[in-house]
Amino acid sequence: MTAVAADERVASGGALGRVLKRPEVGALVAAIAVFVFFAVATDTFATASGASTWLRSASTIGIMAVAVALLMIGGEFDLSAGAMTGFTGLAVGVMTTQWGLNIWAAMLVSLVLALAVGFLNGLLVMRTGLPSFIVTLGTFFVLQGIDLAAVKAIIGQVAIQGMANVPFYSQPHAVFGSAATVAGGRIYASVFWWILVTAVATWVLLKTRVGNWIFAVGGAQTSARQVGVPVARTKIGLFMTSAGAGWLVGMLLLFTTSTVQSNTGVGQEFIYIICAVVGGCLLTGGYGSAVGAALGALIYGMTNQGIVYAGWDNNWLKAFLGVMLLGAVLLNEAVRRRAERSR
Amino acid sequence: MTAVAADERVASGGALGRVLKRPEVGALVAAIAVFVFFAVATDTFATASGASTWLRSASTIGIMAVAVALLMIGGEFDLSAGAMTGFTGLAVGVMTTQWGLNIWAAMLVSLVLALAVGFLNGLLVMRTGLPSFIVTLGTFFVLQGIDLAAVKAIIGQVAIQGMANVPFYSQPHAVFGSAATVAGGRIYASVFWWILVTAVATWVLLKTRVGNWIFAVGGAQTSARQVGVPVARTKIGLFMTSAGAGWLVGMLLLFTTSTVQSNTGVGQEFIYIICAVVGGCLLTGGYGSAVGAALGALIYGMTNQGIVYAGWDNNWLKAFLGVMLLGAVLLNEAVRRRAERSR
Amino acid sequence: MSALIEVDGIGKRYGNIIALADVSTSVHPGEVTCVLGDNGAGKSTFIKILSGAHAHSDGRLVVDGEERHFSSPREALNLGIATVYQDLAVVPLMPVWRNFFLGSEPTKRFGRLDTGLMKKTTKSELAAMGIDLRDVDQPIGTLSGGERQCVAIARAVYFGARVLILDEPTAALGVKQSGVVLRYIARARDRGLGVVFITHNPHHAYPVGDRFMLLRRGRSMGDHPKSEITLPELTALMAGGAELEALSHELAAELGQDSAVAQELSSEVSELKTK
Amino acid sequence: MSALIEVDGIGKRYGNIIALADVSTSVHPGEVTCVLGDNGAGKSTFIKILSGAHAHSDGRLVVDGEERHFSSPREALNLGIATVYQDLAVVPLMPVWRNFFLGSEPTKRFGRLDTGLMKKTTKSELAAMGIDLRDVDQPIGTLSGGERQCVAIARAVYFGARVLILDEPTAALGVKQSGVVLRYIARARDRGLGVVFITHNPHHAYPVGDRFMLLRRGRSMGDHPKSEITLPELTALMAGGAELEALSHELAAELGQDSAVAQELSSEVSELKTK
Amino acid sequence: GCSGTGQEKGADEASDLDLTYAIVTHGAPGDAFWDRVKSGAERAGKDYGVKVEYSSDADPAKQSQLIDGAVADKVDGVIVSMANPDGLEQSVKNAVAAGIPVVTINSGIDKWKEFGAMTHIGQSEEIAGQAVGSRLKTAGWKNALCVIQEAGNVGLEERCKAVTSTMGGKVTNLQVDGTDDNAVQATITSKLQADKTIDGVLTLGGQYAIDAVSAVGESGSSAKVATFDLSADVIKNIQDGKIEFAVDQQPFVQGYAAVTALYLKSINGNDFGGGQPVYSGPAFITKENAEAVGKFAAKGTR
Ligand SMILES: Nc1ncnc2c1ncn2[C@@H]1O[C@H](COP(=O)(O)OP(=O)(O)OP(=O)(O)O)[C@@H](O)[C@H]1O
Ligand SMILES: Nc1ncnc2c1ncn2[C@@H]1O[C@H](COP(=O)(O)OP(=O)(O)OP(=O)(O)O)[C@@H](O)[C@H]1O
Ligand SMILES: [Mg+2]
Ligand SMILES: [Mg+2]
Repeated sequence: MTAVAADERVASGGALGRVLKRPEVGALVAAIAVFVFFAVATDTFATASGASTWLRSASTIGIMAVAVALLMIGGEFDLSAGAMTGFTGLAVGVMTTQWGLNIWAAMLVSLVLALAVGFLNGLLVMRTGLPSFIVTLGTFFVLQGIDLAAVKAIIGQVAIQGMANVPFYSQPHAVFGSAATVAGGRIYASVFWWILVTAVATWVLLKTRVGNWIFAVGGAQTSARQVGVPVARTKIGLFMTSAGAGWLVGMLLLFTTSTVQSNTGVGQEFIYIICAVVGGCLLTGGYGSAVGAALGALIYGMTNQGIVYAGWDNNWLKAFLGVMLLGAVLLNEAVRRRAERSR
Repeated sequence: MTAVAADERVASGGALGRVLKRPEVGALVAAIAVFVFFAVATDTFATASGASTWLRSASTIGIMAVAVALLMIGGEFDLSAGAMTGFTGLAVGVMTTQWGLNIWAAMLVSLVLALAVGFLNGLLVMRTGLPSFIVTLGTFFVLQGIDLAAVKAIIGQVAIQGMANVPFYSQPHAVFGSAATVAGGRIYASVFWWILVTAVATWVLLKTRVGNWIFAVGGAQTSARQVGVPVARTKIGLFMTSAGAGWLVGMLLLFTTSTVQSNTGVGQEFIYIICAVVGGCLLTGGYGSAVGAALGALIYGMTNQGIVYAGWDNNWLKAFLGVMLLGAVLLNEAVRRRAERSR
Repeated sequence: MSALIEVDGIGKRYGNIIALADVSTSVHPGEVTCVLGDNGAGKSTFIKILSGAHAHSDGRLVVDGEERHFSSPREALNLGIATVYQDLAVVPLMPVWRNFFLGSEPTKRFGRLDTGLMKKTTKSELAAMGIDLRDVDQPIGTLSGGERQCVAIARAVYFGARVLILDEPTAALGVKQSGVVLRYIARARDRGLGVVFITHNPHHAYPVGDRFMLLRRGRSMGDHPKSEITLPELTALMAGGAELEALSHELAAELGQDSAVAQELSSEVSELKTK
Repeated sequence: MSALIEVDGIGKRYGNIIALADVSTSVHPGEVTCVLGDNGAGKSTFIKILSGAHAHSDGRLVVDGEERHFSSPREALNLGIATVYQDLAVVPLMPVWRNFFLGSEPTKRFGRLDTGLMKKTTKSELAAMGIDLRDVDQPIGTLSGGERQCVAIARAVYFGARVLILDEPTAALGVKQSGVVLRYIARARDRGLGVVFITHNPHHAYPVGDRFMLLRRGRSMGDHPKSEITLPELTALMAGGAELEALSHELAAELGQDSAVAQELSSEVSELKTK
Repeated sequence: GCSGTGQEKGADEASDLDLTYAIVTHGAPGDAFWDRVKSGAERAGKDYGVKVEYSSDADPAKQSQLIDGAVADKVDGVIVSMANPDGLEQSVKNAVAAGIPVVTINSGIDKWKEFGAMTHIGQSEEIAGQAVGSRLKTAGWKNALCVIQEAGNVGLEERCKAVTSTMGGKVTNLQVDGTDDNAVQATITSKLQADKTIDGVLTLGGQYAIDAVSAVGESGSSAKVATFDLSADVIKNIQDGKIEFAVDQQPFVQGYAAVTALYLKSINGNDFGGGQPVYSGPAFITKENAEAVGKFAAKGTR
């Protein structure tokens, strides 16, 4: 006897139940709640120009959050992800403004550097068996030191200057730094990149073999190894992905603001992790979604800007943020539990 | 047939092997290596007055690292631990300098507040099933907001001033802020507190029922529950312990330097975790030691101060720190593996 | 004697999955209640309710005449109900002796653990089961499957006060250890404990059992005292008569008529038919 | 026919613990090699070496005439060696169908997973084992112990190319499912696969096995072809004759002479003695 | 290190004395302002042939440990920025007691004398802020934003407070995440959108002025921008009229002059400043004089 739709051991359910079971459902509800809250509480938040700012601030964080979420699903952390965004931008800045390298060539070199660091992270984690939390913390410190000391030694100051005067600047600027006007609001290139990255990551996670491996290495590494999943390759690939995302964000920052500084991205690594967790990723690995992480970043971006729109005392920013974060995650959890009960 | 000492299935080993298997062995070797390195590389490091400074800088971090290690062994994180040190100090500062409360009473109120926050952390984690990483991050933000906004609103600036003029200041100062001269170097009270906390934590972990429970709830929470371990009580107790340690460190900071600022302790939470991990704690819980965490803090303190003594360019500080950290952990791991092989 | 535990129409859902529905039976002192059933029939779910690991969704659970709704295994333990879980409930990274006493650690003055007693007891209790450990300080995660099983059983037997629940205790065990466990069950029964014994092996269940409850797809297929059921009947009931017959033919064809399993099955089927 | 796998004096240490020492045997195509032994005897350790999960510390492992030192299960899989581990090697949070195909996912154009095929195959392969899942989208961690066991077996059988290794596959299974697994083993053998079958149950091992290797405290107690050994001998060897006899007496005293286990044990002991 | 303070030796060659000075500030690593203080100190060290060891920590407890460490190292002079004087009191006094000359820079103008320092060089956040405030008042700002790029930073908070005290109008502090320029721009934009009456944005670091200029453009506000600290991009924006003015606190001077003071003490026993504090700034850079400082800004020394 094969199980048919009407198995007496299944109480009820259906397509809706299946949707409600996805890890990102809670984050979606929380995002809507935050949106509605600020849309009602402030005048500007829900306008096109308002949306433009919170979308923008969510976008770069969102890209990183998605990459970090993949890594977290794969059971690892990357604390060097934040510093990487500064590192790649600074590398391009130094190579073009100081050494006169062609801007596209500089971007390529920067990408190669980033991927090399990612590869090294992965290799160290897999070879030594040390927790990635520690290994990437080491890389983070080293990158931070390079960002500061090497850049200072080369250009004499701690921020890239005169980027806009570099030959062919307008070409990558068009790709990474431009903005399109949609319904009266300026939508930056980073927002489109964010959507693209989220879509690709979702597809890889759910529809490809590699996605299956990512869930497996994060959920039960030994078991995955035993059934023949190439654990090391998968994890190293994930570290390289997060480094690559760091490069992308570095370029977006560099060409949107035409500068990066030594401390760019320092401390952001935890915001990425927070966004991923708010979006339903398990810290222990093996569970989560890219869309969820993107929604987590959206919640973060909306909260951050919404507080400004609401004109609340800015010194309380962090406190509001904390309460909002807790609120969002609690709502998230409540929705997920409910969904599981009534699946 | 019962197993006797000479079981043919056991290759070799003995008391030494048993010692070498402890989680803190690697950290001990790494600490010695760091000490020897700086003692050779610099003149001042190994003098009494040199040791006095790195012991002091290790001590407050060490107290927190031990408390955080207990919590990590119990399978949870406390990201509010750093902000808690500032919060408790500021609370005492505000209550005494602004509201004229008796200094001991203020300290008591501050302790109660800290324990209440710890209790709340634990309760939220156990009740909602949310990861402690997120819950305590929320508390962290809220505390940070209070430290900044509330303090600024009350005293008009972001640092406590004039603490030394508070009546009876000298009493708690003697307990928390004084220094004894040992062999020509000033040993601060915080160092003695650090040793005390480490000793008590070690005893609790290894020799009491509660210690058994801590390992169990971190190693396999469901299993622990099934055999009747009071999981919620154990974990809430651990959160309160780390909050209590935050209070102790807050007092040590306040009475050693006679001031605390709004941003005191912010960002330190990860250093505590790093020290615990360097000391052999597993991020996933269920394994680690208090002595290891204390040694981790010692390594951190020695490295931080040693780099200054060595006169290396301050801009590279972070890079050196990163390399040192990685080196220490690699050495740690190598020792542990070796110990396990030749157990 | 009155029942230690009485369950009445009990049920359990996980989300919209109904793992158990409308099951009734009772556990009496000095009696062994065997729970049998196919894989996924709901046996573990059933005993998890008795031991407080999961709360039931429907029905009534009565312990010592009082209706209960356990919210933690501690509550069941306090009522003297000790359990061996199928997934063993051990903490892999902890040494064997710490695992053995977990949750019920003996202490000396000042709350100090009585580690000497703990190690000695662990060693001797395991030796009594025929498990001769090299080192009780070994993390329990490094023990073999059967060794871990034995630790879990020894622990429950040691602490079992009035009710002993065992979920497939003999599955991972060799002939000798299985014999030892059956002996333990018999002894516990003789000491007046109520025992709930879950197994797939009717040959293990029948000699020690006093009543047999059969589960099938989450529902009870009947609760029989030993006097009303024979071993072959029990076996046949477990696997389902017709399916069993077909299987025995197939096996005979594939493994040869002399195959022990095929013979066993066919003999049981034929006995069932003659009834 | 030449051996698929040959092991010669193989050994494995964990730290200073010698889990396995000096074991030799061979796996031939179309033959079932049974590995038997007490709990903690080193059976799982032995097959973990064959399947590449652990590298051996001593001795030689020869596959297809070439000496190997596996550093990952992938290498063994690539040589056509599929394994069912005692701890099942599943990823609890992943759906059943993803677990089934993990590591060998079928894809369509552009590397897209063929999810339709995957779900269908999972469902039908499990149904063939008599496991009727409600939903292959359920996380495998929510299945019962036996259901999970069946997924692991079905997977290995489905992907098993030349050698199939099973570590106590029938331990958690009911009578019916055990029969199905034995049938699978017989079929795999008939298709020319080499099978390594680990079990505690000599009644399961004897009908399908061609040769029997006995492990005891990490050492081989002999490697017997079926022609040289009888079922009672096998059983007695497993548990150790003298100890078995003592146990059968004790059980008879405690459970009554009619106890099946006691009978079984005593009959085996007596058979052993008459030899 | 080197023992002895060299006071009694008269005007010797520094290389003979092998002098080492420690400079311990509360600046965050990579902060543009403190980077220039460091550059100034190091340049002075090079010019005079003495060794300068720079270290910093924003936490007063850690800063005091660094000072204790320098004293243990027996340096020949200590330069300290006292953002939180209470926290450093003990350490500074210890240094003085050990016979090590101490110069305070930047902040701590009220306390240096009490703690026994030789002199104070600089310009406290308060003085700079007040000067900016009155300048903004003249420029007619009524409702200004003061952008703080690091939460809880004592110096930044004080600057905004001092600006408020002299500007007259309304000053709102706005916290931004200084490590994410994208967010900085977005947050300033949001604020400008939310409050259309804001007529000026004051940033506390050159980098953030560039962000503010973009934000003003994006939000369609007509707010003016002014900033603390210089950079090549800031100069360019001043020349383009996008930034009203920049306040150059002349951090380079603070570092350079402090080392000079210690050097003079070491080689010649001089008491730089004669028991009075020495001011290092501020200087205002506007369209008129931007050209002249442009090349120094590009080098990262102004
Ligand atoms: N990682 C390890 N570290 C230390 N000892 C180990 C480890 N794994 C297994 N052992 C020991 O090696 C011995 C053999 O274990 P193994 O799992 O091979 O036994 P087994 O024959 O499979 O037993 P069972 O029938 O109970 O599954 C056991 O005594 C066990 O304690
Ligand atoms: N947490 C859960 N969520 C969803 N379904 C579950 C969960 N736990 C168990 N189930 C389902 O409930 C049914 C009964 O499971 P249970 O573990 O009680 O079976 P069992 O009789 O013990 O089987 P076995 O003999 O294989 O151990 C199974 O079909 C299983 O898939
Ligand atoms: Mg079960
Ligand atoms: Mg085994």
